Amino acid sequence: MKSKELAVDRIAEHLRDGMSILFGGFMGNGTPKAIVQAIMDSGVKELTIIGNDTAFVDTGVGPLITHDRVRKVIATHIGLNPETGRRMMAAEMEVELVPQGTLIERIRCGGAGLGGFLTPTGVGTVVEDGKQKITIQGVEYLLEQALRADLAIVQAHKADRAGNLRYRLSARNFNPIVALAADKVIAETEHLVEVGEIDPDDVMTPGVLVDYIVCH
Amino acid sequence: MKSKELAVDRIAEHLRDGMSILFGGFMGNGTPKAIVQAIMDSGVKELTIIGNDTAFVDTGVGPLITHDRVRKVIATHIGLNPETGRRMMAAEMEVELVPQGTLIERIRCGGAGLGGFLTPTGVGTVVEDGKQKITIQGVEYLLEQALRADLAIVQAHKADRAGNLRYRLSARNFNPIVALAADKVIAETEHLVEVGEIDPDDVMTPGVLVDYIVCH
Amino acid sequence: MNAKELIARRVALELNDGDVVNLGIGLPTLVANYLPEDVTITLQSENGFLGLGPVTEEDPYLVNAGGQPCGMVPGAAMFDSAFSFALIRGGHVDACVLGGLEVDQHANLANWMVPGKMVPGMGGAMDLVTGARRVIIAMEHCAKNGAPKILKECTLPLTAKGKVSTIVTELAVFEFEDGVLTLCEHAPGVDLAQIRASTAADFAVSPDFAEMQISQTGMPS
Amino acid sequence: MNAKELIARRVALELNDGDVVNLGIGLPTLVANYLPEDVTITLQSENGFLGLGPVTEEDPYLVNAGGQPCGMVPGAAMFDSAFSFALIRGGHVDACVLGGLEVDQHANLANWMVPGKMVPGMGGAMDLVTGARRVIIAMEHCAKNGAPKILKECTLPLTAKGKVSTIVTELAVFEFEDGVLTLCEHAPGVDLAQIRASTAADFAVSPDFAEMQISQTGMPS
Repeated sequence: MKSKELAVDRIAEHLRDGMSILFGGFMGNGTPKAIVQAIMDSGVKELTIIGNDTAFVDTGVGPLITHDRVRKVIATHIGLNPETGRRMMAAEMEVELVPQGTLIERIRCGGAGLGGFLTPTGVGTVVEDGKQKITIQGVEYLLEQALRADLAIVQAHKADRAGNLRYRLSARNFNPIVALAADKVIAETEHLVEVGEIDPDDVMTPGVLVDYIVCH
Repeated sequence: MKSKELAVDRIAEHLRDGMSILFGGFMGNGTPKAIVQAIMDSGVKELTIIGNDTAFVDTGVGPLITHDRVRKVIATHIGLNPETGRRMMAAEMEVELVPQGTLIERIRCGGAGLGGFLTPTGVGTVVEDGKQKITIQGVEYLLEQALRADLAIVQAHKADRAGNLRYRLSARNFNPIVALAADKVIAETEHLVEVGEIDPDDVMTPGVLVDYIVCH
Repeated sequence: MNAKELIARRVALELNDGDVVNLGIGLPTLVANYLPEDVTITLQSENGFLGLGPVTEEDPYLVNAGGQPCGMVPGAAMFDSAFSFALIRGGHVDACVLGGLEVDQHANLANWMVPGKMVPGMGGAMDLVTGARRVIIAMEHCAKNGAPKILKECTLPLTAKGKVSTIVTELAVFEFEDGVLTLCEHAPGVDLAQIRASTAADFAVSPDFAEMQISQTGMPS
Repeated sequence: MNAKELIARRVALELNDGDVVNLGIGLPTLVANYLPEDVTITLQSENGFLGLGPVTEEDPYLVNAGGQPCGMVPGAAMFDSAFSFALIRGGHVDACVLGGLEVDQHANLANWMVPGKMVPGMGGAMDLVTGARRVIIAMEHCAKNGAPKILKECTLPLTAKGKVSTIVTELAVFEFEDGVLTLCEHAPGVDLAQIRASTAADFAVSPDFAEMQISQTGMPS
């Protein structure tokens, strides 16, 4: 099988203007730094980025916002990156705010071949606007739809050469789910090991989901 | 906090006629033997049991069928336990057959506070009978509903005294999902260790989901 | 004792030994400091773990739901965000403690946005308020300008509809009993008239209306 | 060479290096024995893992989707059944190879029950046929009584509607090209007339209609 290792300066070959990118991370914790930097360096623009939050101005995916690479953000929280809020208010950038449990589940559905799911979250709030409501056994639910992207970028603590990944502590967060839901998956890792060095019970993302591994 | 350890002969206190029980295991692999034996010994009957399959006549949950403790089975496959098929054909026992991906996802929804989900599986087959069909972006899906039970029984390879669980190899299967979806969860384990001996990154079912631990 | 400490010490008595609890950022976080000695709770963090604890040694891989360095207790368990919200929505979190901008007599909560002004996003708040078994709102009784925050109807966009269980302020404790907002306790030195004057909502007064007890555990802040 | 080996050797050529493949019980399992030497595939097992391999040492914790002892290859990964079917439905399995009771010219498959006779349950078959990127049916061309199994319309309850990609039998290979059942290959020594006589479905004949090639790798069974 062909090698999955990808040099940082080859990441740009997988990027294009207007593409959608799912990213792992929570306030920058667990967001792949080298890949974000490569996206910055590549000059691509008009991106749609999808993940929990836009971190701080200078961490996580923050720089992509600050440097005007993003057309649309789908996230749960943007409060710690004032640039996101400013651009949203000025209508320079579109922001879709989604409850956190709903966003991660929409992504999981996109990766799991499901069309959507019924959640009680958001019923009776602005989140329900334009959505179908379905009542089951007396409980009202919103029908939320699956979400996918062209590319997912994830940060792993350890990876083997087959792409099996392990995350560490709270840096796991969105990473294993976004790795399911994109046409192409690029993982960044600090520790690249040989195939067989990660016990099968300890794999958190199976290598078959990972197209490329960037090691720094 | 009170201890979660439960002696095998105290399991019966948590059982009653007519209750529903979710079980882990795949053809008996990963089904908690001592708990099934305790259910047998307790004499409870009219059970609804929910899991992947009814194993073989004498393994997994097979004995519960053979010894007439079950009113209804919800499963994906019953072919290896001829007693299940015989009782179904003779209308002595109700059997609801569900595609495997749909069954595990229904249980996950039940445990995750979701009302249901949209799956393409079963469209155009007998599985769609009586179900709502919803089309999203040109794809037809069945709306499948959440499933829960009164009790879940799981088999763990290792447990700490707080109930954090690890499963081993293919014995994981339905176990982590059924542990989410019942009012009470009893786990059986071979290896009981002190709190802190399972690395936080290695926990597969967090202890807060587990009410009782049976160690044999 | 300032208002925040009073509120946190009162909320601490609402939690039971063994509870799984999610504490919001700010005032709710203080509650962990005042738990009675016979009460051990497990703190859940939305980003994906159980067993949140105070920072011991800083680890770049471990942050709380506010993105700040944190610690963990023995027996902690890590998972992904989908599992985290399966726990939250699925009723596996016994209580969440959150601040509020407004609560109304229909148990509605507004705490995530002020249109045109503050739009940080709802993060996990909507799921927490919808899914936790008990929703405890810990907030100062009135806004900085003195306006009541406990209203007949929320005016701000809702976080969730009809989900609040308990409101604890520096003046009073309210419970929703059979859906009716009910005043249960007054703070020391605060009388019913003062609570009525500061509350816009209609409410019943519990037959057991009494003075608020607070946790005596933990260092004064 | 018997029919089953011929079919398995032909199916082996359908798989590409790097593919994630789910092989059904029985004939499909044989395919793994005949993979060309430059093709490495990863086998998925419905109960919850990738990297299925032959039994090396028996481990009571490791069974295949038939409940039988199995082995695993280096780089294998274990997960729960919900994740397993997320992979299956989500298009992460490149191909599944399954037997069939009936296939019809609308790409429908029936392989899970015979009403009143065989009702084992669908297990993971409906999800596999719905979700795998390619569905390869590996079966003997006719039933034991000689009746065609490739039909105008399935008569048995369907496993999935319109999902079959390829049919490989000991007589022929068919593909669904733009939804049209198309005969692409004949087995050595088998002619078009013989295939027509054994097939009830209407089908087109590919302009590239040619003799079946089979994998020469692996020991004869």
